[in-house]
Amino acid sequence: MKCGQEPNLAVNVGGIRMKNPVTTASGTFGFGREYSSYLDLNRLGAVTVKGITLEPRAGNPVPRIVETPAGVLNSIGLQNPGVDRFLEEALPFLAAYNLPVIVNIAGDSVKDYAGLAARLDRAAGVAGLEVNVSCPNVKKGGMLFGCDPAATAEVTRAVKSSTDKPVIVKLSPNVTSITAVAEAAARAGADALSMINTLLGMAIDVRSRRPVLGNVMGGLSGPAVKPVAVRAVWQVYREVPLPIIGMGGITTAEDAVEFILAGAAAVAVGTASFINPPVAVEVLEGIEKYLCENGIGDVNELVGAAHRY
Amino acid sequence: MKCGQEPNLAVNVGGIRMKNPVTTASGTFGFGREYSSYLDLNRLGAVTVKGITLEPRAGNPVPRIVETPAGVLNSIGLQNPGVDRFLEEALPFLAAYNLPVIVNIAGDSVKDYAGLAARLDRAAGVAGLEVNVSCPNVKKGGMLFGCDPAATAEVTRAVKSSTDKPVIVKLSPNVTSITAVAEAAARAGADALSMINTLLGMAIDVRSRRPVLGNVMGGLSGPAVKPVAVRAVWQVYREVPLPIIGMGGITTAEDAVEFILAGAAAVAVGTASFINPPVAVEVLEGIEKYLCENGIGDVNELVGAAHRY
Amino acid sequence: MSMITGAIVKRQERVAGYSRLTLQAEAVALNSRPGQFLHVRCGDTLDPLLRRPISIHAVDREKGEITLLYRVAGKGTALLSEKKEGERISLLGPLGRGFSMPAGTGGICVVAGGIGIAPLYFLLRELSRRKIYAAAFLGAPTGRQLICADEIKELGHTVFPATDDGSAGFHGTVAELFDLYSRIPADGCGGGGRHAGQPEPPGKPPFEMVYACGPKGMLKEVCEILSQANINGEIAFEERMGCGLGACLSCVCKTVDAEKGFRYRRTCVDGPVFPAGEVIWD
Amino acid sequence: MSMITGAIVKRQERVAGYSRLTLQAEAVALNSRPGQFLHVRCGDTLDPLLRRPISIHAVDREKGEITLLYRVAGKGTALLSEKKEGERISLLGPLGRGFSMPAGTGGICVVAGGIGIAPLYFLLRELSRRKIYAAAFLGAPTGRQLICADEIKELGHTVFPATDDGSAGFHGTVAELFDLYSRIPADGCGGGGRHAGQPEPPGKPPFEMVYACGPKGMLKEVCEILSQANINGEIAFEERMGCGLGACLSCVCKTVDAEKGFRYRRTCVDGPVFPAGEVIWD
Ligand SMILES: Cc1cc2nc3c(=O)[nH]c(=O)nc-3n(C[C@H](O)[C@H](O)[C@H](O)COP(=O)(O)OP(=O)(O)OC[C@H]3O[C@@H](n4cnc5c(N)ncnc54)[C@H](O)[C@@H]3O)c2cc1C
Ligand SMILES: Cc1cc2nc3c(=O)[nH]c(=O)nc-3n(C[C@H](O)[C@H](O)[C@H](O)COP(=O)(O)OP(=O)(O)OC[C@H]3O[C@@H](n4cnc5c(N)ncnc54)[C@H](O)[C@@H]3O)c2cc1C
Ligand SMILES: Cc1cc2nc3c(=O)[nH]c(=O)nc-3n(C[C@H](O)[C@H](O)[C@H](O)COP(=O)(O)O)c2cc1C
Ligand SMILES: Cc1cc2nc3c(=O)[nH]c(=O)nc-3n(C[C@H](O)[C@H](O)[C@H](O)COP(=O)(O)O)c2cc1C
Ligand code: FES
Ligand code: FES
Repeated sequence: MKCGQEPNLAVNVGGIRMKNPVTTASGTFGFGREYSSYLDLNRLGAVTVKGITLEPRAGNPVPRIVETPAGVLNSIGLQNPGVDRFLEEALPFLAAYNLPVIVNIAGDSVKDYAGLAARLDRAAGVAGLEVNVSCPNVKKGGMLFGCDPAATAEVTRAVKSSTDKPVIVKLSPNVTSITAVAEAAARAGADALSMINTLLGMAIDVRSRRPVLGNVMGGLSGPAVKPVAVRAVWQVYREVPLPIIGMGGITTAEDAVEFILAGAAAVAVGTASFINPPVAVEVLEGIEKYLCENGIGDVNELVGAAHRY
Repeated sequence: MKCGQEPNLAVNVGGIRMKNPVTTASGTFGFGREYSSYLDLNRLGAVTVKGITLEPRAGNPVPRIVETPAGVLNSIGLQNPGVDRFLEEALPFLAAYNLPVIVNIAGDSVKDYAGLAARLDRAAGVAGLEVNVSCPNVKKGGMLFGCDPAATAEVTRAVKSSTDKPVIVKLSPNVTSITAVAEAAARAGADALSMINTLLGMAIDVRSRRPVLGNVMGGLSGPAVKPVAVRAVWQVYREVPLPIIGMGGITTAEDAVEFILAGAAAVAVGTASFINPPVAVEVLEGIEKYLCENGIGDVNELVGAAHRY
Repeated sequence: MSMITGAIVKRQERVAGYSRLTLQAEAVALNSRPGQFLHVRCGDTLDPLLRRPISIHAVDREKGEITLLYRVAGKGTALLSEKKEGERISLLGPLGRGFSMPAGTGGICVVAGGIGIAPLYFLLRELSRRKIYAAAFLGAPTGRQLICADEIKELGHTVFPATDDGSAGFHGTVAELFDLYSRIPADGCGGGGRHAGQPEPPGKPPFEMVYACGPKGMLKEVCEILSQANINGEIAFEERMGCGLGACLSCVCKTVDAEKGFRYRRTCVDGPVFPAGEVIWD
Repeated sequence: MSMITGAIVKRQERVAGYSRLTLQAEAVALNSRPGQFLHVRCGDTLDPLLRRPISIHAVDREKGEITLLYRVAGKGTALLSEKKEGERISLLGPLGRGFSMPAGTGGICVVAGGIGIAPLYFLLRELSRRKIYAAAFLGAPTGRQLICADEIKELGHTVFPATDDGSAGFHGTVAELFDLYSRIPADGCGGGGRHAGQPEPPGKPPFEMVYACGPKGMLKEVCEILSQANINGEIAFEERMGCGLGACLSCVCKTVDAEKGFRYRRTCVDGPVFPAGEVIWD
């Protein structure tokens, strides 16, 4: 590194103090433990764990994953042990580390989300909640909460009033206006936003002539979606004054810097961990190097810099 | 090929009779002439030309294109010679070939679209119009027509009432519900639908710290978007009884078959022509081979077959 | 489990449509057991994106070498097969649970469908190192594709081939052949030829353990045979994978669960080897 | 223009951070002119996706070979530089409009910034075939990166080097050096050394034509010098490309248009060589 002084990497994402801006994308990093022999978890700014529901979920039939050009379609179906077993079995392992744990929560109804928030509010070792609103609203015929600003606001309010912990609302890109949903979440009290969740996609097997995924449709992630994700961060940064955790296709530090320049205060590494398990730490080191080489003393200076050229 | 008899490849897309289901995606194949030394234009089912406006357009500042993982972002900005010079200078070249010409039209207002349709209605050698509704509605603060079912319907009605030629409405994937827009277009009288136009995206140059494209945001195309495009065709096929021209990331015959299985009556090859100029004919030959090897006598039997497994 | 890069030490051999690749990878050679796999980065760009799971086919602990045997199934394996001597490949592993080692108290059978022989060959090598000999049922479309048969014979095992076209061995599927064999009474012909110095004829009923790997349809049939005849077995299961580390829950296998009826277990860490009776086929 | 595959006939040479690649490609060797380019498929997968435009650096019409000289700028050129002898590469071309050939009635100058020498070297070879000799201004960050200088001297041209660090030749940019040179009066020192048998000192004012290629900033400066001094020039322009065939309108260059003020013209078919006075720099 060229610079003498080490740059400041610490960021504050809606009340979650992270020693650096790199976290993991929910569902791609398990509960942290799975990767703990491939990287030093203590290096991460935060760990964001797999989506949790009130009750355990079995998940979707296989196949649950299929590769697409520079991307991955998944339909895991929120397989998870439920919040109680998560707190008993998974969280204690992470408590041994010096890093904020962000718990991603999902539900079928506003009540579910509120119940999860209340349950997690009491949990020591949970730094914040990330609300996955890309879930079907069972009461509204399965329309995703996150595709409707009003439903997103309702979920956000319910979660906020059930916990004092910082609440991050995770936005879906499958909408006409992501800023409209972001504004609704902001008005409803969200402390931060994260984006993007996966793009709705599917693949068909030309030999069997049927959908590849057991669940027919799935969520697209990985490098293929990066341009859509950067655009989403860019658009929301202009309109909504909340910190953003940017994600979608980050595989290198350059990708992460792209998100930060677009307006992300922090970044999450997702699918890339499948290919290169220690990638989150490599991304962090690369961001630090970028700051040094460009004489930037504080990563916060870089946030949204592409809007100010 | 294993089969004795040659399979039927002819399809009828909303009144446009194509000798096979392969056309070109607007804007990726110029006016056909540019590719005429790389493939035999007569082999194509139809040629879809670059988007045309009433008046000539200069287009956007450079850079207009940037590669992304397995994809391309473009912001050409509808550079075109205007409908009059198109009819005088570009169309006559195609008249010498035995293939339907589909003209893609774009405008700033409903009146523009209607005017274009009226102008082209009189043009011999135009087999049909493809209405690019992914354009900002100048009257409505730049909201894209195609992001609003009502605006899409309005444009569709205006075009339909200005021409007797078949009208294809080209849908944008940047919406919460593509089926809602498709239904609106169908009710307004569209003869066929094509999808998908590009996904809204952007890229930032980490060295200059500014957006790469001169126009900041651009449209994502190429293999990266294929899962989103197949999903769009799948969803619309289930709800709307109109023939669909499927496109988005087709580079091989297998990709094309994927779209046909999802419900596309025809397919368009776009970005792939940049990499492999004769790809449209290769895709056609591959579809024929697939039909033969699988003992399918008529490509129309395959349309939507993945819904019936 | 670790992430390492292995250099190709031997030009790739093409074996009847399959490729065989030998890599320098001490850590894997020393620490892996039959049934485990590596998660292999086949290219260097974003296409293909994911790693591909490939079983460990053989190890040479002295030389620190490992061998993979794979079918060129798509773009990942196609790229892998173009790699040349000296090129380095990123590997995660050894991953997953391998086969349990038998005590040798009863007959041992190995049932391999096509490329399913890849992990089973490693098992057969370990068995013969322990002087345990098995009856190896190998299935292939044609005789030419019956790979590893000679090597397995050299190890002291008895090979029972089956081909779809009858061009070698039994005319039918390997599951059918194994089914017939499994019905032979304990004091019947026994099948496996006797080798000088071997205490017992190999793979003779009563069976201690049956190991199987191959396409899902074949595994299902084998599991049904085992369940009906009440024979212990282990199968190496394949499912599409993401992480390979137990984190993404892509690769699940439906298994029996007394309480909940069924439970999805991760092929990459809870498998790929599962007790035959635990897998639910639907 | 056609789509062909060319086999690499010579191991890639590394020249001061650049790569030089020789391919067997008769059709291109026979039909291309200086300033034209090839649209090159650098990989075989979907990443990188697009072709990359690379100028034709030299041709050997007898052997049917062509040479490319390129800077490893990113993943496309990095993949290209890993290709080995015998590997085949898909090429589109020759594409675009090349340089016009001078009559030799006045001084000829060539101004190259960095890798901008790639197409200009081909031009210099053609000029010396026609016994026309030029003053070649070559710019680079350091002397080590002054590529092709010796080859150009061998062709009979006179080389004027400029380096940013002053480690060779003029201490400054190549545009500055050319500026100074262009101000020398027609009867002044003339610059280019005289070669035995050459009728005229090369590149001496009054100038018939100045050819330039290099980074946009440098081209802009050269164009300004030419316009002020009223000298004819041609520049080889670079812009990001999609199709390379004139179809996608990605690669446009802003050019003067009497009627409309400006007009976007396609670098791939209307260029890459444009008359220096036609390009609008903003
Ligand atoms: C634990 C495990 C061990 C394996 N060991 C071996 C081995 O030793 N030798 C060997 O040849 N193959 C093995 N496989 C299968 C191998 O992983 C696939 O053939 C490979 O991933 C295909 O990759 P590709 O890019 O070449 O093909 P793709 O283009 O990805 O796909 C080609 C075809 O392979 C199928 N496929 C893709 N991924 C998988 C997968 N994970 N499992 C099963 N089928 C898949 C697809 O349905 C498709 O039809 C193993 C799989 C698992 C899960
Ligand atoms: C007509 C023409 C002729 C050219 N001839 C040569 C040549 O002879 N030798 C040579 O080394 N280079 C030449 N170039 C530039 C060359 O095309 C780019 O360096 C190359 O495309 C970079 O590809 P990459 O994948 O290695 O880098 P990328 O990862 O694509 O990009 C690396 C950097 O190169 C820049 N870049 C990308 N594409 C282009 C482009 N089309 N034009 C300019 N900059 C670009 C990007 O801004 C980026 O900073 C030419 C370009 C044109 C348009
Ligand atoms: C296998 C898999 C499982 C995921 N599970 C969840 C989840 O439980 N909750 C959630 O909010 N997002 C989930 N996501 C989405 C990611 O957190 C992330 O938003 C998305 O993958 C984009 O980032 P990437 O391209 O870096 O992977 C999942 C993604 C993948 C690939
Ligand atoms: C350079 C470029 C220009 C385009 N111009 C138009 C256009 O003028 N009108 C239009 O409707 N679509 C246009 N498109 C979108 C394509 O027609 C097509 O919908 C999209 O590229 C997806 O297909 P593909 O992935 O095969 O390229 C353009 C796409 C590209 C890449
Ligand atoms: S592949 Fe990710 S859990 Fe098994
Ligand atoms: S690159 Fe497509 S028009 Fe020039």
